[in-house]
Amino acid sequence: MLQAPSRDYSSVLGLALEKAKNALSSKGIVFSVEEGKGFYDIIVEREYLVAGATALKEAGFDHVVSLTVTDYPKEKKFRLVYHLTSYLDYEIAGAIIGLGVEVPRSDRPSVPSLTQVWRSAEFQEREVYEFFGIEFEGHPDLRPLLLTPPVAELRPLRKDFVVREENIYEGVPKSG
Amino acid sequence: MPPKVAVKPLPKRGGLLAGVSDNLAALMIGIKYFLNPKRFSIYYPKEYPELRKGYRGFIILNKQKCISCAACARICPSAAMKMIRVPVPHPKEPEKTVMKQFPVINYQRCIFCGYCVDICPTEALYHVNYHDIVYENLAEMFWDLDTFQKEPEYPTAEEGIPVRLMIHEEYGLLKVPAREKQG
Amino acid sequence: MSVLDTVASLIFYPPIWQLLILGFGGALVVAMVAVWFERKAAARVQRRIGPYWASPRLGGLMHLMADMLRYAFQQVVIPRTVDFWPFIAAPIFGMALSILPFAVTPLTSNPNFWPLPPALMEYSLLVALAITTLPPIFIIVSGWAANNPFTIIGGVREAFIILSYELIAILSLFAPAVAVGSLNIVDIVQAQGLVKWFIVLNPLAFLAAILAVAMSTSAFPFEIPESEPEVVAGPFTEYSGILYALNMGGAYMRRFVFGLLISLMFLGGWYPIVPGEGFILGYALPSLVVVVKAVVVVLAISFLRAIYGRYRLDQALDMAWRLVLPLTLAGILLALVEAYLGIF
Amino acid sequence: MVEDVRIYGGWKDELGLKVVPSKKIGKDLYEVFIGPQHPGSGHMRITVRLDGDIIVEADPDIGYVHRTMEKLGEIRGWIKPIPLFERMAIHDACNITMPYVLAVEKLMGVEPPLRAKYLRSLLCEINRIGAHLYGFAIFGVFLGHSTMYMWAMGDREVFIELAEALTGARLTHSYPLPGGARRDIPADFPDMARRAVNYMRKRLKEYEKIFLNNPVIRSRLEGVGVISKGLAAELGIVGPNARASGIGYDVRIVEPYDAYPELDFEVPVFREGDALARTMVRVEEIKQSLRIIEQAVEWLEKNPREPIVDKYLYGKYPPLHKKIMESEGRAKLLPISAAMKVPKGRAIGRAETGRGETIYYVESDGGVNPYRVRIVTASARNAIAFKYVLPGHKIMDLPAIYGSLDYFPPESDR
Repeated sequence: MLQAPSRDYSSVLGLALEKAKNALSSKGIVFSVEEGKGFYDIIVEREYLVAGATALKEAGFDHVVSLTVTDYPKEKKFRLVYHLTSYLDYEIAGAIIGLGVEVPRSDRPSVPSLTQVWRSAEFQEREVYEFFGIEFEGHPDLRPLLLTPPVAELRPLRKDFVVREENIYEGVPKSG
Repeated sequence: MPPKVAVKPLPKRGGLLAGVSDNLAALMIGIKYFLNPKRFSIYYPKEYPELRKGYRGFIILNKQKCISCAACARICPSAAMKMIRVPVPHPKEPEKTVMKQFPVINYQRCIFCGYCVDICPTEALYHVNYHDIVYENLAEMFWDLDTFQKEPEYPTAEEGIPVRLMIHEEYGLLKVPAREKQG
Repeated sequence: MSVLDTVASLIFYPPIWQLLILGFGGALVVAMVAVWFERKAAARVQRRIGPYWASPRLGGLMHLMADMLRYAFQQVVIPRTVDFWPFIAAPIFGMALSILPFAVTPLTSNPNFWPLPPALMEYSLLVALAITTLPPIFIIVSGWAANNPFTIIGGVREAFIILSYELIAILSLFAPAVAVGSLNIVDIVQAQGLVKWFIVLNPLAFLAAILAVAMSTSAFPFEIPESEPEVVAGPFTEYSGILYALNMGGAYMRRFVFGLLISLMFLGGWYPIVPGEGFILGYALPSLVVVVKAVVVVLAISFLRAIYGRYRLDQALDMAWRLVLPLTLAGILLALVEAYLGIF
Repeated sequence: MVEDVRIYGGWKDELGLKVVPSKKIGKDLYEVFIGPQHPGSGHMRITVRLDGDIIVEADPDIGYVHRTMEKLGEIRGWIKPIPLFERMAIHDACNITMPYVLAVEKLMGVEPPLRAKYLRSLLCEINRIGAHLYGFAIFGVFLGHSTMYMWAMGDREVFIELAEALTGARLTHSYPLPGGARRDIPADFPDMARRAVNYMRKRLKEYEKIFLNNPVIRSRLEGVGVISKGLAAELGIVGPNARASGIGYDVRIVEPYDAYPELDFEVPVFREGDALARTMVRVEEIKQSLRIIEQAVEWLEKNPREPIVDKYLYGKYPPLHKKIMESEGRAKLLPISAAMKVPKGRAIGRAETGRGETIYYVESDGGVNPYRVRIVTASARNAIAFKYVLPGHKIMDLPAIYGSLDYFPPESDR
């Protein structure tokens, strides 16, 4: 249970990062840390993803806030980050730590699913699957969530899908 | 004083007595409002709400102030504004004309966010305080430069009585006539 | 005897008069007023205006007329998947049976104006109650015939509700009969006289009867079979046009019939008017009093819509068996005690 | 604290993720499609499989009002998406755009002045009350209580009127901007706000009588749709729904933004986790929001007016803009903001919207458009609850659970 007085967010974030680092290095996982504004991303190699997730869950990061995927067509990769935080661990509650992996960009990229670790990732993984076409191995129910299957085939959030916007005169009937 | 978490117990209600009294309380409050509804409905076309000054209604162009900077067209989130080139008299030599850019607006797309009014460096655009105008066809909603400079006719005002909704402690909103009756 | 006389005698032949003209026509008007009142009262409680623009001077009463006309001329869409004859027949039979109790309900003590010969009126309460239990069966039939998940769930819910309210309605309306010792409605009303109304003498049975009526006619908080958020319109989901109007009107008719019975059983019937001779004193005035009392009951039940939400099915059944049934039995016990004390 | 989850026809596992039915099921399940064209649930569908009257499987099918917010956010510059993002939760407009504005502020390194912060918090709380009242209204419809619907919708009008006086628009305020707010309060605003607060306090007592203490409504809510603390954390439930399960998590406490660190209010938490607790959390939150409005209005009235945009931006204002700011209290946009560039970086902005925590992940590559905007709204995270909470309940409990979760499809579908 969170208590008054309100705490300084950056110190909580620092504490959470330390905790996450300790949890990962105790399992012998290699990682690199990237700083964002208001959060840290811990990037691991693909084979460490499930082990790292289990370690972080044990360290108290109990749910996924956002499964953030960014497409970098120039570098030919997807950056896939599970942004995590904690409800039940008072010390680190609210601090956002990302557990990320870089996926090579291809037609059918795939990563191991973390739904078994965090149930809260289930719908977000389905969402990423339909928008980016990234397949999650071992996901219990991998179907498109928001889009219909033909639209999901277009992988709408990849950078090579370009939105065409109508101009100001479209929709204006010619005669008065 | 910083905010804090407060754990509260859920108010429990049970037993025959509470059941009877709660039923009666619900019935009484119903009957209270049945006798005095305290309603604030506006009988719209017969009455219409007169909106405050500063309401973000239709946007009108004051052509004299426009400096053709195109900021309004660029900030428009729904791409409803567009700059067109029209000939205007040359400022120094009246017999010559020069081409100048002015915005026009497509009200099919306008979302009344007011960004164009706020970005205009010379206050050439302004809001009027009404928005409920019906058009007979879509083409009319595309305003050309002449229409854009005139405040549109407001037929509701001709048919109805203006009223104003006042926030009231007892009634929530209270309908009051917006103006004193003439005569 | 001219044709006109024949027609007149046919119209004023008591069963026909009471069943078709007063029963159907009157009930239609009452249903209209009840719906109007329901909407208007709910609107007042909810701080809005309600029906208004169709006839601002009448407070929007014409809205209901317009609604009826709309239903009458709306296209009746019958899906291909339904069981055709039961689908068509159920609302018609339901409506017909809803108004049938009028045929056995005397509205005056003057035997000239009873709908049935006096010998047959001996068991009028029993017959009226027996008929009121029939229409819900056709709601279940319509739900089943429409062949749609929502209608079937709605129909099953209706079945559950019937099982619990039927007993309560019959027992609670029998309480006055027990006290008086007669199944003749006229006897019971006469026994009540000017002051000894059962609403005062036996409030328990009265409360149970009101609850049973609310349940049987799907009034709030027992509007469970047609519960909108889960089952759209319950058994009536697939209906449209006049058939839908018959279904929905049937509920109001039943409510009115029960209202008549309650007004006769508990509210002193035609008293304070003592029926005399002639059409005006012997029939028109007393029946008007009965109908007005019935309308008050119907409107009071309609008013609950503005106050209550909807019970869950199991909670409604729970309430019926655990709260209302004991209440009814207590009411009958009270009636027995009153009979023993010889109040009547 | 309610630990055992009441379900029919079987039992749930420890956390409540799986329903173990008591009798063998599988062949005679009854499938009912609730939605999308359905009076109870617009804009979404729940495929419910019934064993008799009991839900054994629920599959929420969302996305009927998906509007590609994330993709459109990538092509319209930095300011223009704000009116777009508002459309996710139209009655919660200031709250839902707040995290985006906070994230962009973090990237730009601008900080609004205190007065702008108070103004933004004021509108956020007005919006929060509006959102909760809207939730009550829909809840009333779900439970067949039309009076609650009309009352809540009518009283929401009072707060819409307040917001209109402040921003000039009833619902689509487009009020916060990176580095400030758009308008200062009009002169008669403090009085209006105080009257509205007093009125709402009286009305909440009447709500209690007709709705919250109404025996019929209470019996529908008590012990229904229980989400235990563990299950809430596992599913990542947010906002009032999590706070009803005993999780004291609120962004206004965890990562305070705007004027919230200076305001005196409580975050109400209940332990029961049932539909009634979720409803009561919202009632208590309305009370706290009223307190915040009072305090913010008092602060705004007491302190002298100052420019309501960031100092750096204000320094670039031409004289006409400064004059308008002083006379009308209206913040003008600089022409540069139509095509401004934001330094490279990644930022997460979050705020407590009416339905819970909303997160925007904004990535900039230093260009005129955001490189990536990831939006996770509260409803999007609560949607998973349908799948795991509904099984084991009667089908008549579905509206009570749906309504108490205060799920809003347009917000979830984005």
